[in-house]
Amino acid sequence: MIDVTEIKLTNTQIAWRAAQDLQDGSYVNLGIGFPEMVAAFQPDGRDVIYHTENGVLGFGKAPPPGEEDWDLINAGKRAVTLKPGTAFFHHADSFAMVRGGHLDLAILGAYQVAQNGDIANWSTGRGGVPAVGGAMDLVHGAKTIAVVTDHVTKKGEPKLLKACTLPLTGAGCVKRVYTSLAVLDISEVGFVLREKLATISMDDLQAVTGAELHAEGEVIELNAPGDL
Amino acid sequence: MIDVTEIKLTNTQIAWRAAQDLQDGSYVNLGIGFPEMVAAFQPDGRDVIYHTENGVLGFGKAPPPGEEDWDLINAGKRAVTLKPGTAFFHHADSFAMVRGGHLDLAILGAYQVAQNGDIANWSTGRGGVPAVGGAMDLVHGAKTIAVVTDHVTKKGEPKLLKACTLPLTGAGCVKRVYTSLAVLDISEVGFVLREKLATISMDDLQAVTGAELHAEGEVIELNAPGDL
Amino acid sequence: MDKTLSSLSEAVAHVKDGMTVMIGGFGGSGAPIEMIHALIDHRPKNLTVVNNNAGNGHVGIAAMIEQGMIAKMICSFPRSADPRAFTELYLAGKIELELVPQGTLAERIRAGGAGIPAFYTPSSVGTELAEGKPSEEFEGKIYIRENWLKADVSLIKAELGDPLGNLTYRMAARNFSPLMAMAGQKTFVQVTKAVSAGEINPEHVTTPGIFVDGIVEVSAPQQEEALNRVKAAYP
Amino acid sequence: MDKTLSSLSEAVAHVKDGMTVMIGGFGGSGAPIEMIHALIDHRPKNLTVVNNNAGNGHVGIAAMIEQGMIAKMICSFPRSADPRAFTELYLAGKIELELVPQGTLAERIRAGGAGIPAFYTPSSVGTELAEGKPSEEFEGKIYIRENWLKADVSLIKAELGDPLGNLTYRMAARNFSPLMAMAGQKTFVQVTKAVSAGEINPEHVTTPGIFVDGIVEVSAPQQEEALNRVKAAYP
Repeated sequence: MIDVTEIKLTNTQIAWRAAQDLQDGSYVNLGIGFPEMVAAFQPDGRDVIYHTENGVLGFGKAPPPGEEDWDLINAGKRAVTLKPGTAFFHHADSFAMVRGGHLDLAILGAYQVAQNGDIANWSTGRGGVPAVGGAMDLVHGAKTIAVVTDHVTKKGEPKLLKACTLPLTGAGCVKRVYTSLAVLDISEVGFVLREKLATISMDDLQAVTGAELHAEGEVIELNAPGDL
Repeated sequence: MIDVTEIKLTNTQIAWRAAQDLQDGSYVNLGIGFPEMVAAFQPDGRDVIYHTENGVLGFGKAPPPGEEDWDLINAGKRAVTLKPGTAFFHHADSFAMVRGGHLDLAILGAYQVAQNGDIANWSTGRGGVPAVGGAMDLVHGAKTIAVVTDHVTKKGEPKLLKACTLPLTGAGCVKRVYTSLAVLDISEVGFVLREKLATISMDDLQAVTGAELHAEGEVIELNAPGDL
Repeated sequence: MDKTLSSLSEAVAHVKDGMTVMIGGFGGSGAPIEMIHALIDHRPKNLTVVNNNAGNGHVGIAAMIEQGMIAKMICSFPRSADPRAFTELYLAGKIELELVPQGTLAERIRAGGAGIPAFYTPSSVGTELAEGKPSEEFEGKIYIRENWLKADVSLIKAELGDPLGNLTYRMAARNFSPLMAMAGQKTFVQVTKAVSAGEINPEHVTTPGIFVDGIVEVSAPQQEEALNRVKAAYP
Repeated sequence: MDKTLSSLSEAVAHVKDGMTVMIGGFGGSGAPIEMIHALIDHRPKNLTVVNNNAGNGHVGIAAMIEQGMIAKMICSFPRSADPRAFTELYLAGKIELELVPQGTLAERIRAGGAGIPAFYTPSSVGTELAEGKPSEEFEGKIYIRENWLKADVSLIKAELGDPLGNLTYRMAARNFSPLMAMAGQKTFVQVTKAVSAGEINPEHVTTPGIFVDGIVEVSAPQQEEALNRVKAAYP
């Protein structure tokens, strides 16, 4: 059995891979933390408009340290910048954009994703202080919900499952998953493998996945720049 | 039996009387047509902010003929003007002001008002093209709903009734009625007479009113300037 | 990103027979007259049209009615200075009317744009317009349930528009247009002045571009109220 | 009409024990720090506080929690860089938490201000946050019903304010504040610059004065994020 920690993509490489699918002219919300990294790898020549829950559309990159304006932040409370065409609005209008289906894509992190598209990403179910933020709205808002995630937990347990065991964020929402080992779509049959690292066999990938992997046509080799 | 058409107040006089009760610092919506006249008699020294359904707060009087800007109109599609502090907003925000109870007063016209506060002012029930506009929202919105109306129809039939016979605009909404003969409040007991013209007796007033008139304390003489 | 279209006809070509079309404006203020007239040239049929009113005179929505393009109006106030176009067809049973209180109409359109399938309102409780609608008591008062309203295409007028679709409006011409922009599967806008991205202050954007699919500049647009005062007709 | 108040303490004196208080801000942006600190001086108890978060560090809402003024938080995200004030009381069972998805929180507040007692949303369907809530199918999809949220007093921060209470905001500091202004029985605002009536362009008014009861100028206001970076505490 292969040790996946030796071959797997870094979070930065996963973010790079997800970024390759950003569509020109699309409206995209990136979940706080890891998914925010996707913006850094937006391919040249594609115009993507980023939305953040706290009422900004079409913002730019992070400012240099020391030049932050703390009234100009994203949902992760990180400073962003203006771009020509940025717009401000209040929270109800912001979630009208989300809930009303106006976003093309939301890329979220996840604790677990199930083969029916269920996602768990807000509560470890272990007590402590629960916090949900905008996740439960986002999973119902965008035309496509994608997830970026390690393929397995730090303990090596599968994060892609037959059914989530943690409290759900939303049911039947996720369409695509970018992991540290593979790219998968979710269809009526469950997880459909689209890409995988050349260094992992189908059997080994299946062994670290908690639900059956289906194939439709060719499985492409998953590649990301090695220096990320 | 007295002929009330000989003694009754004109619409202008009714509007003048209603205007005397405008409160300083209040937010007021005036129904289209007759109620709009109330603004002309706003007493000196009282600051009243007018709201119109189509998204303007704090507008000024009609412009001189020929100087209209047809993008700056009220709900009756009449041209109004800007004042320092005017604000524009969209229709959903406008009716949030109405439905959310943010207006202090709405003054409406009526076909009929019942002793339980029911009001009929949108449909004669005779077919034709029905039109409701903002009336059904306004009757549930303002803290006080007042009506300005002739005391009787053109045929001499009572407009103040035990129960409305025309299709309702709202149930149990009206608090005060300014008529061509009297000023009345509506309380749990029904119509409570507050003011009446000196030239009409209690019996004659009751005879042209379709519901019992109640008195609580003194009935004041209803007066309005004679030259209106 | 540039949402600028080459012509009004490119915009209105998205309207197909049988569609639901929201058209901005309250009376003449905010009515996208040139866009409506381009739609008349394109001549889709059997439309459901959502507007506060049902046309005035012989231009704009009234002209659409005269051309037999509208099967159903959803509006709050189908009366005007000259409502003949609608009135004649309505009384002849040739056009359907869904009459909606104005605040409920605005809120239903917003709900359509905001992904809220239904909400409760006090408006029309106890009246014939509430008949058949679910009702419920909240905090001791009765409310009725109303459903969202969405459009296949929304056609509106704005003052400034940039290539990203960010919009501002002019005074009371704003009215229903920002809501209809949200509720349209596609939203096309005639703007009085097309400006570059960044020319609209981000604080002053009234409709963010995410709600807009195409803009066309129509400088010096016609005003329905002014057209009716000179008894204009289209075509 | 002049809604200008003489001091922050005049504004916060409206907050009595046991009231529900909405406080603007998303993290530090838009948090009315000086107003919150005036409220701490006034020291009402047993409050229910509505805010997106539950305090950060030892200023603002976190300081209110440390002073034992808050019985219940209604929020979407009670975590922050330094959430100790809330976390300790919550884990000790000394403060109640109503956790609401952020979009539902915003919509419930707007509904409170707009006279909409309940609405349906897809958010949280199928999750434990939907348990016990009525659900219904619309157009083949399940939605849950959520109720409005209203406040006895809303305390917010704005950029410009005129004597009629018209307000503008600064960038993303807008967030929940226009909604809370609508939903407060009374709404008090610390404005960074008080201007005369007419100085705010009518097209640029974000919160019309009808939603505002009093304004107090606090020029050069403190920013929660900046305060926390220097480990400030209040009192």
